[in-house]
Amino acid sequence: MRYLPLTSDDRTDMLAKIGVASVDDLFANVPKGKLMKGLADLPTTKGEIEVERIMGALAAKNVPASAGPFFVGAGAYKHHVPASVDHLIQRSEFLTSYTPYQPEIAQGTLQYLFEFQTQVALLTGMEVANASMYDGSTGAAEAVLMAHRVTRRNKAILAGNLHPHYRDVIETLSRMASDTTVALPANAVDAGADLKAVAAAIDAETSCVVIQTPDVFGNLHDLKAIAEKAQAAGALLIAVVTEVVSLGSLTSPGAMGADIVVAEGQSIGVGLNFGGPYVGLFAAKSKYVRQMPGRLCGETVDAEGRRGFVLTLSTREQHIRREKATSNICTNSGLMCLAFTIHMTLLGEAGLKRLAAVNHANACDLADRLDGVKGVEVLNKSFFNEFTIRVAGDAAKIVEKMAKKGVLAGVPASRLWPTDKAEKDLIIVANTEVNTDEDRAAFVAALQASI
Amino acid sequence: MRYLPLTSDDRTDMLAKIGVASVDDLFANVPKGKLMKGLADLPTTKGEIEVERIMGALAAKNVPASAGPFFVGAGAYKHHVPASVDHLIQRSEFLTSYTPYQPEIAQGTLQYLFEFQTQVALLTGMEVANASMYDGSTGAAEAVLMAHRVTRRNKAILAGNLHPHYRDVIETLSRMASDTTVALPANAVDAGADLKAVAAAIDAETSCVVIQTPDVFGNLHDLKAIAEKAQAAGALLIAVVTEVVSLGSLTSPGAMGADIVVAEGQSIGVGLNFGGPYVGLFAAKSKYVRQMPGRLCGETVDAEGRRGFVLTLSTREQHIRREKATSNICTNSGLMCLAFTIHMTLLGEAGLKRLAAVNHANACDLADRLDGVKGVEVLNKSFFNEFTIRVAGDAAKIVEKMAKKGVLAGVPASRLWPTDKAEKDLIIVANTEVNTDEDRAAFVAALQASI
Amino acid sequence: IEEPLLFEIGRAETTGVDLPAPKKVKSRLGKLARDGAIGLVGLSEPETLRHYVRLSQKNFGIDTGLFSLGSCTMKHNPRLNEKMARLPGLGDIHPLQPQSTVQGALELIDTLAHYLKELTGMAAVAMSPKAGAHGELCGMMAIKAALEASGQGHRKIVLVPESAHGTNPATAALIGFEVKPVPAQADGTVHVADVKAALTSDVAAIMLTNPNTCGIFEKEIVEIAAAIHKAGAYFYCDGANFNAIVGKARPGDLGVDAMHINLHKTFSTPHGGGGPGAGPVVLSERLAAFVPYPFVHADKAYVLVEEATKIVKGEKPFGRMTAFHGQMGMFVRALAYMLSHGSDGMKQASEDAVLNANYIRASLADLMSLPFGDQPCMHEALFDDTWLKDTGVTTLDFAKAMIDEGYHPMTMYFPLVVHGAMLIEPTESESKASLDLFIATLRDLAMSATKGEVDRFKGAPYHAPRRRLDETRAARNPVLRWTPPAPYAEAAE
Amino acid sequence: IEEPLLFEIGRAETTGVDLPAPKKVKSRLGKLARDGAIGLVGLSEPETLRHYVRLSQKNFGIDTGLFSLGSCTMKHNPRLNEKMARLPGLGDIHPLQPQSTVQGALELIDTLAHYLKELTGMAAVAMSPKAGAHGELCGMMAIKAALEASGQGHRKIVLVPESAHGTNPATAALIGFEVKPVPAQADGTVHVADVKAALTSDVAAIMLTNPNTCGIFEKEIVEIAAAIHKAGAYFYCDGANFNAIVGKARPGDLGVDAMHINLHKTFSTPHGGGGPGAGPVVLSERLAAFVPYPFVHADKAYVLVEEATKIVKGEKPFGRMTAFHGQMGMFVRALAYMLSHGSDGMKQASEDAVLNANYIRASLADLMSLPFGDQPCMHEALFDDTWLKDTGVTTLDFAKAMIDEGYHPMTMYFPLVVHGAMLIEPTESESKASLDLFIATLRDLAMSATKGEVDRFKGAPYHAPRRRLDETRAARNPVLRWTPPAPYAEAAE
Repeated sequence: MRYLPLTSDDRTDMLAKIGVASVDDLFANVPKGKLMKGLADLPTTKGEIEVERIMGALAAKNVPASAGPFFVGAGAYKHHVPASVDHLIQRSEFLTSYTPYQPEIAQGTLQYLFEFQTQVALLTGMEVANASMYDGSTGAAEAVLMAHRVTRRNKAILAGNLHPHYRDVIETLSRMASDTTVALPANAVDAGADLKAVAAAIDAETSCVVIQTPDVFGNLHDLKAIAEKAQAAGALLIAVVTEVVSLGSLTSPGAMGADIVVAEGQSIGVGLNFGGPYVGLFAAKSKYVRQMPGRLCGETVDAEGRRGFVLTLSTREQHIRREKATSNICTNSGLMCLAFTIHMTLLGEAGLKRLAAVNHANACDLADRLDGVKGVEVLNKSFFNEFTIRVAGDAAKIVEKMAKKGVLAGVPASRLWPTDKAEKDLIIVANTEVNTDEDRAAFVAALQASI
Repeated sequence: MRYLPLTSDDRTDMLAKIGVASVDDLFANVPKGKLMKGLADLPTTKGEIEVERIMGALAAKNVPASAGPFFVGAGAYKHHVPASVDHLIQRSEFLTSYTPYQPEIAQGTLQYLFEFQTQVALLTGMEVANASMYDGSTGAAEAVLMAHRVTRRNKAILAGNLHPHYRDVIETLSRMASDTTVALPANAVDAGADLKAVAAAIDAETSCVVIQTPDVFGNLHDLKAIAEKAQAAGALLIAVVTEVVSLGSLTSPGAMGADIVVAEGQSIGVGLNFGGPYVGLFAAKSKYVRQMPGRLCGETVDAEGRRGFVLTLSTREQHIRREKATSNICTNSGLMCLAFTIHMTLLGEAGLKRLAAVNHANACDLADRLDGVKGVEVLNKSFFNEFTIRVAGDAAKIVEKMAKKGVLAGVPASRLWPTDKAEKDLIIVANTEVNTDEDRAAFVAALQASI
Repeated sequence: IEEPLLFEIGRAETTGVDLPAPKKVKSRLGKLARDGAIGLVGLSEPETLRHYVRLSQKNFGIDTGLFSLGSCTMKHNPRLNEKMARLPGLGDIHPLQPQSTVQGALELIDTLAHYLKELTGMAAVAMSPKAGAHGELCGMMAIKAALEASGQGHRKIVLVPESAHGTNPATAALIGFEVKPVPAQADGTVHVADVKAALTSDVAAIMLTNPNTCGIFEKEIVEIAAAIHKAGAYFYCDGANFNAIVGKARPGDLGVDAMHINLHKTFSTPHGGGGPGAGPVVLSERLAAFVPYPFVHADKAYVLVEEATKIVKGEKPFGRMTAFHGQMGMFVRALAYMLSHGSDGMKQASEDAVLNANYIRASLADLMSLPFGDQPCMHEALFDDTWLKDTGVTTLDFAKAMIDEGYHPMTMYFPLVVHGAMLIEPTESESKASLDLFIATLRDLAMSATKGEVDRFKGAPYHAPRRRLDETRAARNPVLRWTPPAPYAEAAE
Repeated sequence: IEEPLLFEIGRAETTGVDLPAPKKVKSRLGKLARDGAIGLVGLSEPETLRHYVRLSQKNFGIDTGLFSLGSCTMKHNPRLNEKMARLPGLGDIHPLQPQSTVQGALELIDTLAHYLKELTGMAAVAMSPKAGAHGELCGMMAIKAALEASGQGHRKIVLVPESAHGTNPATAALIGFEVKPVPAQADGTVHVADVKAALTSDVAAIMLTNPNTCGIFEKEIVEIAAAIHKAGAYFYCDGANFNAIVGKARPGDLGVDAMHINLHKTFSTPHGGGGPGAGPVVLSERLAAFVPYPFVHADKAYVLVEEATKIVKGEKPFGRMTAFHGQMGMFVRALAYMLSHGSDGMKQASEDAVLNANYIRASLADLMSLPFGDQPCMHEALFDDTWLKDTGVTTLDFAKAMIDEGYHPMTMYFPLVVHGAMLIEPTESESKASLDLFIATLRDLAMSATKGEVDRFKGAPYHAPRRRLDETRAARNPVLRWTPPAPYAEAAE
């Protein structure tokens, strides 16, 4: 077997050195009758050729985003990842290294984490950022727990236009932790009303309010007023961003007063991957740093006084603090941080702004093309690269029809709110830099043909 | 432009330091009127997205070997290259390095070249091998020139069943160098007769005989007798191998008495690449080493006595010896040597033998399936993984018809001998480890339907 | 060669990405358009390549040398897996595409789930957890949901041996359980008598690692499971060390109710400098109903169940662990690995992992001290620092000296129950020649330490990109991001 | 960390490739079936990864640092190009597939040919040469064929300046030409008067490098071309330094008849430790007819012309350079690069390459000596060793000391016409910050040398994987392959 270096002679020699007769003697602790006889009921060894055939056949049953016009978003976005990013993250020294517990031989990982933290802090407009969470949704749930620790209150208010999957993740963890969540109803038509409802729900028990901008329907929100309201009531504002590219064009949550910002970083460097691995960005005001979950990389010096980096403040973490840790998180999204950091380095300030501008312009162009199309209404007053349309018909069926025509048109709201009968005619449509004029024309044509 | 780090400020500062007003002042030597005004008549800068679209569109107009049953060979073979090979050769330290003229910081390249030379020498059964030629065909032409230098004669005899492209390359170079070549006619039906004709043609002017085995029709040749005959006449035997995997199953040319062995190494590690880059293997008896073309890597020690490797015997080479060099070759196939060496390392003795056995068995299986198919005759008495069939009809048209059915069936002999009317009904068919039973069944079915 | 921080070499106007000019449109950003600089810098593409290539050169990985970090299973990461994960049909698909366009992806998840259930002998698997600790959380949530569903919500105690990974108590505490320790005995294992003694009607579960963190298979595990079940509680098994027993013993046969599987430990998905992981949780019949959304039903077509209206009778999903369906990229890699090995290869891999660890144990036992006597270990060998007593060399010093010899040190000071622990896990990926060299090096170091050559250890590492780093300073005055030096800030104004 | 040779760690029975058992068939190998051992060894996949990763760590590349090797144009190799070359539709196609199944490949070759002709202002291009020297050979063969076709076969003399690359005289000699030197003057260029003086009726061609190997644009090139043509000879231009003038000046406009283009120098295909290269040759109207087989005709469909029956009127292919159609893999990379840059980017790249070289020249001119005075250079700056006189430090020593500072040395002792030549080519890929650091380092080294700190140079490199290697020993007693040490050989018997 190509992955196993020992030869049968080696095995014999080694058993002799150990002083046992057979390898099963080393498994003597396994209770009687529990040591498997024979093999598990699975196929035996396959060479690369055969594995590639099997995986290739599975791949061929899917329609990749690159196969045609593609407008699916709602929390994960099809962006172009430069070839150098994927090349660099596959370097053995990055790919096959562990958590940098031995900093003397992990300065590569540590320095990029430090760069990552800096980039995330700058982007979100916050003072500090950690070395990543699993993804945006688990980061959001951790942020709610963190707000509970900071405020010593345990009621979180979730805006109605928060991505419903994020809401579910927060609710699941909060419920299990015996905390309270108040989730407001979604409002695709009047996004401003959603924020007003959040403001109205804040009370003296409130630990935090969780608001997404751009929201799940693509609407943009000014968080300044709600930040003030929440903070005046002793609660924290947790801002959620699922499309990190938007931060190239929009005022940062930090500048609007957020206490904690959690974001999905998938758009930069990571790719779609059918939902994972992604990378959760987590930033906060520095006064809360010791309540933050996850790893932090910090600057220090070595025995010769040279600058170096280490994981730090680990007394927050489970491997030191055990049941008193701020979170149980251990593994993070190291390699995806690297992908994010490299892509962001390639973009730079100028490139990110340009990328955001292209995304926005493409989305505006699609909205303009839809203007006046019979049976289609764009609901958003404002948006970045994603907006919601109301269509004359069952959105899910229309999206399926369009898929048959080769256009992956967006996410029917009914997929995210499956039980809400009122919203069966909405499609959330994302448009990024990979879409061309032809793609948008194809969208309009396929939509018209499918209503 | 993403590949250019200088900013406009940088350019201004640098011009000031240099003391010129504009960059065109640095081009002052360009004769008046010859400095281009404006831009070349080509499109301007494109981002990755657009370049990928253009190249992707070109790629989509080709049928890759992996798209269906594939039996094309005749000098280049579809083999499976392990994923680790392609990963390793893309490591920056290998990919972006130069010829190892500074051995202290090129031991990586030098050591793999030393390993490569050893592998090639072992495979071919020869005493020494060089660090590669461009490909098998140019290696063959260089071998003929080398034989002229060694024997001080200038007439080469080329077997009729030598790959016609190889013959052409040898003839072109020999003609230009005012040497003589005698190319015998191909003989697909009686391969033994070809060798007899070669033997008969040897005379006192003969510098070398060039014989391919397996030959272009796939026939195997025992070279012992011809080696003795040639050497008795003071000529060298140059053995040509275009399918290096065959050496896993067959007696090596060295063991049969060859003086020089040239081979195409593409089958191991390199891939099809529509004809290049490939890697020419070049091995010889050690007494001829100072007449060899191309780079040689040798073992030595450093100032502390540690083993190390350097390019050596470079007094043969053009950069030292100029017009007295053994060849004008400078760049070789460094990265393809690496691919070859890594793949060969993964295979090892056991893997190469197994690979060869699978190739042979698959070819035998196809031959067996063709046995008794009406209108089809397998001509070969012996073969490794490739044989020639006579079909009832125009081979080129049949191959085209089969291609339309999704089967790339082999090389019509008429493509290699375009002017020879007698051989319009032959197809050279290769079968490697990537072919399945289904592929071979599809071949037979498509062939039957196309005759 | 030193490499500056990105922010020290980057420039605000430089970009390594060429994009066309945006179309001219009416902005829909309103008042929220960003105003002013973000503070980011960019590098051109050649500079970016060089910066990160040079950073990589300051890292150690399994491709560069033996990585003896116990409990972390730093095994070979096949490049085939990386290639497969990048097939457009697997890597470039969106989690919310119409299900009709991702049938292969759902089939892949279902297939991997089948493999995991078959290898563990368990009834169900929750695929979505993003990493090991997330899997623990999922498993404990399932237990909590099951207890509540059966009116046993009052059970708040979770038994955890002191040798457990920190994630175990942290996970239990995160969702409101109270952690109570169980002792291990002199042979390094937990005895059923001690478990029985701790079992009260408040006990919700035990969290036990098996093989345990001392590298020993819990020999009374079947009895412990029986006792736990009899008491109405659940048996959570930490699967971090599953690598030792794949194809040799099935947790389901041992009485386990829930176990997470680190695809990045057992099934070769790369650790990537700290992630991403993937932590599917296998569940017994008793817990199978509680698998969280989303999960796959294999019917005529594959269906991704994301909502209550699509569940079948008896399914009681306890909620959702993450936005989408888990670490698909890691699933692809793990399945490619499992297909490559096959049932025979996976069994052989476990045996080789155990053989390699025991070979190290047997080859060092005369020089270094074994805390639990001379018994076989599983896939990792645990030493303590008794043998270093009075040498002036600590476990930490010894580990750092290994760096100078070209090795990644073992896990140090874990498990906590062993003084100055040194936990060595070679994995099955090492050849005998590699082990022999490693053993010879460690023997040389050990003799050097016992002979009192303290300098070799105290100052180590000498030959790494950095000497020992001041972790106290980092924590006392945390500098967690780059900030422009003062003169630069002035100049920028 | 030392890394043994493959043969010292490999084993005959080990393989890193799993293949199914061959089908049972009747062998067709006859008496030629191999018998006995080949002597190869194998490694498992994890060992293979580690072996070659560790070897790579002993190498220097442009991704790891500035690579100042003059005349070699070590510029950035974009990874996009690598990705494009691996598209199955471009990388996984066979040279002898039916032409109907490779229309995109032929279109790509035709497109690249168009780009090369446009950038050089030439009439035709032979795409098949495999590297620069092979391109020279092709170009000189075309000249020979043209001479013979016009009854001028007696012309046997080729004029070559002494500053030329060794490949020039070697190429000319290989096909029977006689090489005659032309002098260069004090300004580093060839003067038309000297060419005229050498022109006899036996002269077949001149081979001139432009910009020349002293880094200077040949300012009398137009007059030289005119003189050559008037004498009935041809002008071969060595295109190794084309990088300086792409988009700035066209060889065709200067009177060149043939010039090879190193795709791996000018158009960013990677050098790969010594290859593969690609050396298409552009040809003037006078030589266009002689392009060797195969070549592409663009008609309704693209046709690969491999045979006499398909040539069109006037085409007189002189033969064949290589088995198939040249370095397709390099064509893909070069075209991706040219598309990425565009006409504007390529011009800017030339300007930046020249600017960078002149910046280095201007920044070191006070410390190091310029053999041809203080004139602008093109994309490389040439120093001689006058300034090192009496320091005890040689060009070689200086170069080796650069290694210790993290740089790949410049080209040394070439061109031969300059004493102790140091030819520095930064390329356009270096940032100003990178150049500033390089300049500061060279200034420091230069001052150190002039101050007589000889040890820093004589013993260098101190910090490389190896100290200076004994090249004499390697050549005197060549060891060109591994052989088993005696005891092993005995044991094997």
